[in-house]
Amino acid sequence: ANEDAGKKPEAGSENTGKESDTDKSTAEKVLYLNNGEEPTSFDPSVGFNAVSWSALNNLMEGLTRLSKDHLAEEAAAEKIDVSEDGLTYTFTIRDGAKWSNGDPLTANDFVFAWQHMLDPETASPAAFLAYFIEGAEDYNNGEGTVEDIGIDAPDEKTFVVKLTAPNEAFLNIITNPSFFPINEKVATDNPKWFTEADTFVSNGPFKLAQWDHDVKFVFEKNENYWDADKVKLDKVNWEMVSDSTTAYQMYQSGELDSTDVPSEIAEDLKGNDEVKMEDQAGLYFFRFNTSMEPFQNKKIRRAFGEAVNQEDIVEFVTKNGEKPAHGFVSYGFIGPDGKEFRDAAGDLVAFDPENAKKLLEEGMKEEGYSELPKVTLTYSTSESHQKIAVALQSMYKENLGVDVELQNVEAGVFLADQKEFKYQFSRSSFLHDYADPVNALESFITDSSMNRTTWSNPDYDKLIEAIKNETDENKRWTLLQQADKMLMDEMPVFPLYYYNQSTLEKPGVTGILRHPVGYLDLKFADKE
Amino acid sequence: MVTNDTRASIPDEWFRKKGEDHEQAEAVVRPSLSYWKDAWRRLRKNKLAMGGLVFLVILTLLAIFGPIFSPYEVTATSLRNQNMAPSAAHWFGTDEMGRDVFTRTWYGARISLFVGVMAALIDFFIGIIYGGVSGYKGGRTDSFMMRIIEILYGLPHLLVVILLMVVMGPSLTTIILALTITGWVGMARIVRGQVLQIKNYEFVTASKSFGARTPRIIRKNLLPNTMGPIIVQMTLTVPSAIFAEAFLSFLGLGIQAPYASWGVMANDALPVILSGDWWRLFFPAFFISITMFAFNVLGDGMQDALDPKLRG
Amino acid sequence: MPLYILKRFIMMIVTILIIATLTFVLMRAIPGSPFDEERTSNPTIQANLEKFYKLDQPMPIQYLNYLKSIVTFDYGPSIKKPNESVNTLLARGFPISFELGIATIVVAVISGIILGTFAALRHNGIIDYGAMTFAVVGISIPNFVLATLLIQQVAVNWAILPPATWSSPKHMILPVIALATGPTAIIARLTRASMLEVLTQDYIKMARAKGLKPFRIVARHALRNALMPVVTIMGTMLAGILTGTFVIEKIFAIPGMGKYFVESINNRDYPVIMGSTVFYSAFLVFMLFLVDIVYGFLDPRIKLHKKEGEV
Amino acid sequence: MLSVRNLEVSFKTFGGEVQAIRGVSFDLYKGETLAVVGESGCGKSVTANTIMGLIPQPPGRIRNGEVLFKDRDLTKLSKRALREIQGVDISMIFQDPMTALNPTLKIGEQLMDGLRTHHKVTRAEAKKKAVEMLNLVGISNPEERLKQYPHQFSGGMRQRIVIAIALICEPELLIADEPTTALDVTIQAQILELFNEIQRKTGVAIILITHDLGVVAKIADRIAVMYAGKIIEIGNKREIFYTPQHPYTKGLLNSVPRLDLQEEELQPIEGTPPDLFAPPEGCPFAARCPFAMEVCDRVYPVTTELTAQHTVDCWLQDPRAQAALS
Amino acid sequence: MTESPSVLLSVKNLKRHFDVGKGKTLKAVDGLSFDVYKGETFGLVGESGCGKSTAGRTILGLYNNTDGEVLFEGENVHGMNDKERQKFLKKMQMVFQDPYASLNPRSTVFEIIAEPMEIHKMYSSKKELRKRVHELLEDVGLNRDHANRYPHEFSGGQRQRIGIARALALDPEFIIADEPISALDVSVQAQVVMLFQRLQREKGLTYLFIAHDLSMVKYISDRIGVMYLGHLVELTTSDQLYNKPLHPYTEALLSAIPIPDPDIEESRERILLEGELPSPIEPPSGCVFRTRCAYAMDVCAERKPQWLEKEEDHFVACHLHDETIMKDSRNPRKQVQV
Ligand SMILES: Nc1ncnc2c1ncn2[C@@H]1O[C@H](COP(=O)(O)OP(=O)(O)OP(=O)(O)O)[C@@H](O)[C@H]1O
Ligand SMILES: Nc1ncnc2c1ncn2[C@@H]1O[C@H](COP(=O)(O)OP(=O)(O)OP(=O)(O)O)[C@@H](O)[C@H]1O
Ligand SMILES: [Mg+2]
Ligand SMILES: [Mg+2]
Repeated sequence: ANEDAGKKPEAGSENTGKESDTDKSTAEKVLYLNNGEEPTSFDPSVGFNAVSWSALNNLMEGLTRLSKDHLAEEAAAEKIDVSEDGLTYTFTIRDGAKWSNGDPLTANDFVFAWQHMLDPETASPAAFLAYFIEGAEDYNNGEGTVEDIGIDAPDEKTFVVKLTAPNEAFLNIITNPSFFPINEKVATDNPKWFTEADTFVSNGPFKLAQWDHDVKFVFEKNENYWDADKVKLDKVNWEMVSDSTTAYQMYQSGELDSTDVPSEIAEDLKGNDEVKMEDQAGLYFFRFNTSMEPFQNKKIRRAFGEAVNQEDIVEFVTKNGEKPAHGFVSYGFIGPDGKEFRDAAGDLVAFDPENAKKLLEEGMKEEGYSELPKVTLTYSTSESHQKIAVALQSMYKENLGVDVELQNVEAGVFLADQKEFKYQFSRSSFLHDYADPVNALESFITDSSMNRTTWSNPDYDKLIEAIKNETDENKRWTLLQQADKMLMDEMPVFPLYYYNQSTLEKPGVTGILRHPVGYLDLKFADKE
Repeated sequence: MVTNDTRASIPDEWFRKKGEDHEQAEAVVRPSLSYWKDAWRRLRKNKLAMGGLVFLVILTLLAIFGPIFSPYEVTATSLRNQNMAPSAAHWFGTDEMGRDVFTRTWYGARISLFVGVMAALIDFFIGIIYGGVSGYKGGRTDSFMMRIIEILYGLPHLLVVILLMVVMGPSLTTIILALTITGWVGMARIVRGQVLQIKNYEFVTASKSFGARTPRIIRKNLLPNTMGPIIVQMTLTVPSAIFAEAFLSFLGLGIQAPYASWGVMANDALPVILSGDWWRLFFPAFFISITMFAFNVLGDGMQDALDPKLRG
Repeated sequence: MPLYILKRFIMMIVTILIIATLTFVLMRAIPGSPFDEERTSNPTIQANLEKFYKLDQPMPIQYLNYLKSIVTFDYGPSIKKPNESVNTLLARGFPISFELGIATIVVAVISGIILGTFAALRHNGIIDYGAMTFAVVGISIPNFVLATLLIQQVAVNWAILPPATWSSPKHMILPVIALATGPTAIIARLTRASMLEVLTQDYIKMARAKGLKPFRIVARHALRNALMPVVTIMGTMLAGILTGTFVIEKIFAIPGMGKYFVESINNRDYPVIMGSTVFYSAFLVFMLFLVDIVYGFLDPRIKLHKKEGEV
Repeated sequence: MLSVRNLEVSFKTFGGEVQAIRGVSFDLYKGETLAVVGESGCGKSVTANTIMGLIPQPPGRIRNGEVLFKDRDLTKLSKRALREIQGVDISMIFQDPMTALNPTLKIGEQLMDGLRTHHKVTRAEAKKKAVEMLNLVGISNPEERLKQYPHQFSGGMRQRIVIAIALICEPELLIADEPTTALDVTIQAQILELFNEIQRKTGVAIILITHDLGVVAKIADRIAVMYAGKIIEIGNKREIFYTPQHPYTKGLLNSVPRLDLQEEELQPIEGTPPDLFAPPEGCPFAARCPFAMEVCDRVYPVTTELTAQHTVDCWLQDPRAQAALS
Repeated sequence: MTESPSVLLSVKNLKRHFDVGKGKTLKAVDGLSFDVYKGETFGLVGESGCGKSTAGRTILGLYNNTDGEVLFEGENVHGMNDKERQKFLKKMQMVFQDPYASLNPRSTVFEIIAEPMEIHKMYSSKKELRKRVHELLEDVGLNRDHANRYPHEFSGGQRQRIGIARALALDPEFIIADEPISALDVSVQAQVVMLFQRLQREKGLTYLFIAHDLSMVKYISDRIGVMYLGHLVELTTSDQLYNKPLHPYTEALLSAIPIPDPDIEESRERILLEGELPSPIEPPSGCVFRTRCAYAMDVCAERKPQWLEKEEDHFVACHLHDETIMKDSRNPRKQVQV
């Protein structure tokens, strides 16, 4: 059987093997968390998803790290110099930065790690994030060589990156775990170093003390971390409970210190101090297929957008305190003026049944419809998608007098068919890879693999291009807002609500940082 | 008891040779009765079983006419009235979309009962024919037929179901097909197992010695003697079909939202274990259980009725 | 007999190969690929991944590769968990599923047979109706509902057992109850049904005439004849339970192998689909073989391995 | 030793209640053999089963009467108390050997389990005893045969196994329901010899139900003749064979083909036995009786004691009848 | 009844062995040869377990033959296709030894008796069928009310009669009756036997009559075969057999017949068969009866006796009657009184 962690005195008390743990726990600060499932991989280049990030972001550290305000700040690098043209970044690695095994952290570790990520053999799903580095894309698709990648370590402590174009989001992007360093020595000695706790070396606030695959893993404080003084927790114990109800029940019975709020009882938990709500960069939205009738017509698309009461959906259907989405870019992005992007961009689509009906009529007249072609709303198998779809269906019936048919499709089939533009009107969602609005907006340029609506607008393409090349923060922000507006005017997609992270935390637990881009930071976490 | 007193009381004239006309009265000929008719007669005498049957009939009627008694549409949502406890307005309360649970329960009954009964019947027919032939023929035939079963059973069901969905699209037929594509296997194996045993009985040999062919032997000799497990298996098929239907609907295979079956309703209502809106789970679950009860009671009654040794 | 076993083993292998082939066809016939995700679908990345998993090769070659992997028992790495080979996943999950499965089966078989036998002995009595009520409830409450209810009541409200995870014998109790209830009910119903038939036989009368105790009559004379249908369903039931059940493992956070059957298909994780299917079907086919063997023990007149003389 | 008093048993069937036995009374003394003969279907086996407490209720019903064994009424004993008697004090040889043997148990097990239940013996001892029993009933190769299943035996062998099972516990009362029907004469002789021997040794009382009047002639002490659920004549062997009183008994004796006598036509009793759904009020044999009188149809005959042991239920014994018929 | 007998059934060197595990075979029937003429009753007697039922079943084709052949009207029973077999089964019927086991417990007696007629579609209307079933029931001394009952509701003898009625249902040409009357009381026995004889007279039925009750066998049979341990040891007309038995086993058998007369019975002497009963798994070498034969000679262990036609229609397999062997043997034959 598995070893018992002795998380609670009563639960583990009979497990003699771990008695010592229990004793220590009076002195030790151990946080009990749930990772949902086994992390995909602790190879930072491969573990490109939330289940890996929650761990990786606390075990390792990149050049930059997201601050409490979700902004990139120096981490492994203590100094960052940007060239005039915004193309060359020079990072100076922090002096005290060390690996958990005591090795010093060097610039080469970064070179090694980034090359590893871009190596086509690695087949890293994150590699595309690095394509704005010179030569990266070519190397990754097999046309270029390693040497041509624009990264370099002129000395132990200096790491230089050359970009193909200026990128305001760059420092933000490299907070993503896929840009974390790899201890070259360890990795060349043992290419499988990241698969077990014994061989794993980290450079972040914690080190991996135990990894019982598919069961649990345990962090211990990394004494070699440069900022170890700030780390308050001695241990973090991660369970892998994928069922949210069970996780909640474990939270109730005291076996977890934090868990997600199951939406079923979100209502009941309203006003509970233990509930913590954070924005998440991402949204739930629907795609219209603009080459399928009747959605080739912009007015009909708008009509379908405005007929949906987003406030009702979040209040009565999703119920998790989400914010209704009145534009495509979600909350959590602070502009150079210090204002929320969303607040500045304003409500670009809102519930207006009168107008919706009018738009529908106009649209139908434009297309010469006497009767609206049959509309089928497709969603992938999930209870929450279904509830939303049902709510939408009845809203369309009520507000537009349109009978929308619902179609439920297995998720794998759904994704494949959606990419092949087989659905007329289908659900979708977007989660940011990095904390910049452009990440969301660029999805809808012509032929983007994230577009999936057949919508194509040269103006929009140009706008995105301009945003990417703009080095002036303020101007760039305005362009971003323009793009958001254009997208909403044209409405190839219509947003429903923005995601948030609503979690329960036991009283006494403090300092857990949840960034909108989805990584969790325990560096400052504490537990009484 | 006849004592010596009675002897004395018998008149002398009775002691005389009996007349030839004194024939034994022609016995009343009772109607001839086949095994199945006899079983049906005995079933009718079983109050509990008939209770189950009557209940199922009422349930079917309610499934057809129940929604008429309700002022609500099955699909009518009313988000503001969601999760209301049972009241005069909503007898069974409302669900998370504010739909009337009473109305939905009877709509659900249509689908669930249909699916359950169809699945059980189809399993029954395919199962007994396949299992009967396989077990009775034995040898190569059995081996071949069992390998087919193994293959069917070994294939990942989910894959088959997804393929069905892609190929056929959602419909009741697809659901039934998905349920029965491997559903009959259990029945077939049970029947085969029983037949393997019973076919060695002397009366089967006797039947063979009159030239009875396989179908007849299966029908007349083998099946009646193994009805117990078959009936149980059938009554087990009904609930599993009802739940499987919920699962398949969830995959997009059958009845599509906003319509729902009992299984789907119960499934959707599971979170109430945490939230406490008991009525959403209670009503569909209650009707599933009580339907099962009726089927089981009926099944047990049938088993008793079909066993002449238990005849009373 | 040994010849029969050999023949069966050869047939088993053929059966498994057919299952594997059909599975291959099926999994490739349905839309979707392991790399379809909401997020990424950069063509270069896709291409790299496909190459990594050799999915860029022509179908026949891929099929041959699969056949090879079946024969060599090496399915390569999982696509969703690139660090782990399919073998590792199965080797890790199976013992746990097996442990849970054995516990479940033992509980289900023992309690099911006892319940069914008592119901038959007290035919149409209180115990019979009680057992039936239990069975009906057991059958009409799906195990995942029972599981959630058990956790809520026993672990959260009463706090007498741990809610989830798989770390001590105590942790086994709730999942075993949740998992065993359905099978118990099924076994009880089937046992009752065939027991009723057996109890009216003359040899039971004879056993009674010997003055045997009811327990002995049931255990030695009746049970064996009544177990046929139970053994029949045990084959498939065992294969299903011993190789893990997705829902219960998910709810109790048990790291068994059940999830691979479902998740691999949801994720189109081809190597895991193949690996788990071959594993499962080998298990299944073997169980069904065992069932056939057990038939022979239950009833000596059943001779599958020999062509009897009768026409 | 055993005293059956006015036993009445009936069975519910579709057509109505079959009155299988309608007031059977007899006594059995230690060490004697009572042969029960009678028309097929007249209730011999039902009587035997009732004594053993093996009538399934329902559909069966013991309407009346008692079975006194060692002063205890077996029909009213608890199941537990009955078990103490079954198999040890009384054991029974069933009429239908194939269905009475459990098809899935080796016959060795079936032989031994009664022994092992009632007597504290080891397996080895039990086995020894089982082998001995098989030898006694004339089954060759007993060691190997113990390991075989009933279907591997011939009809006669099964019957001998059933006999062995009944004898293995050395009962005080043995009810043998047609124990030798499936046996050839040599083995039959051997079995009857065995009965005799056991009787000499242990003083077992035997109720022997049989059709074979030759067997009766050989081993019975007394004979009871049953007809339509009643014992119509009972007496010791010679009385019944040489001075049968009841017309049915006479008819029965006449129907036997005799090897030792010269061949003549068989003489079956004409007609069919009465319907047991509604048994006649009077003498059940009246309809087939060549001497039937009107009284026979109306009133069941009074029991006439001819000798201390010989009684008969027939109106012909009435002096008035003698007159009428002469 | 000896006018130009035509052979209806011909059994030639029939063998049927059972595999009893551990590589051992049980030779239930081991080389049986005899002919049955049309319209006669052929009695088969022998020790319990000597293979009579097995022989009967093999003749009907319910068991495969290990060796030898069975010809019915010249056709090989074991080589028939389905259609021929169907036709054959209409002509040949069997009364099973175990009456209860051979009746489907879940059929009414009506269904049981009607079954063969339904299979061969003898009657088109239900009414005719019912009439015929009632007729058959009455023929065997049951009444029509019994038609609605189930086998377990009958007495042993009644069940046996149901089995007989069923075998008669098809009006077969040949009936293998495996102890058809053993459970019947003598008066019903007489009734059934007379029924058999009437049918034989009226319809020319042929019987293979397996029984233990030698007096009844003698009464009904024209010719009788005596079996011992899978072998036929003597075959002759019933009168010959009873008056002049040749084989020592036959003698023993005859002497064991109980006689329904207490005085004779008590004073009678019997030939008791001594010695171990041989097992069909390991039968004795040479003559299978030698282990229990009072006249056993050395040669009996060495050689299988020949099947000799000692007199006309009187066959025996015994070295005592083999002149070639008896010549140099000084083992005079004792005469045994029957
Ligand atoms: N379970 C039953 N249900 C209905 N009738 C029954 C049942 N058992 C026996 N009978 C009837 O009771 C009567 C007596 O049966 P029983 O078995 O005692 O006869 P028997 O004297 O043993 O005859 P046999 O010599 O043929 O065995 C028969 O007419 C039979 O039909
Ligand atoms: N299925 C079988 N498997 C093994 N042995 C068998 C089988 N059937 C019969 N035997 C054996 O074959 C031998 C002959 O059996 P059979 O039934 O033919 O005897 P029988 O002459 O009919 O005897 P009886 O008069 O006792 O019925 C017996 O020794 C028996 O044990
Ligand atoms: Mg009887
Ligand atoms: Mg026989």
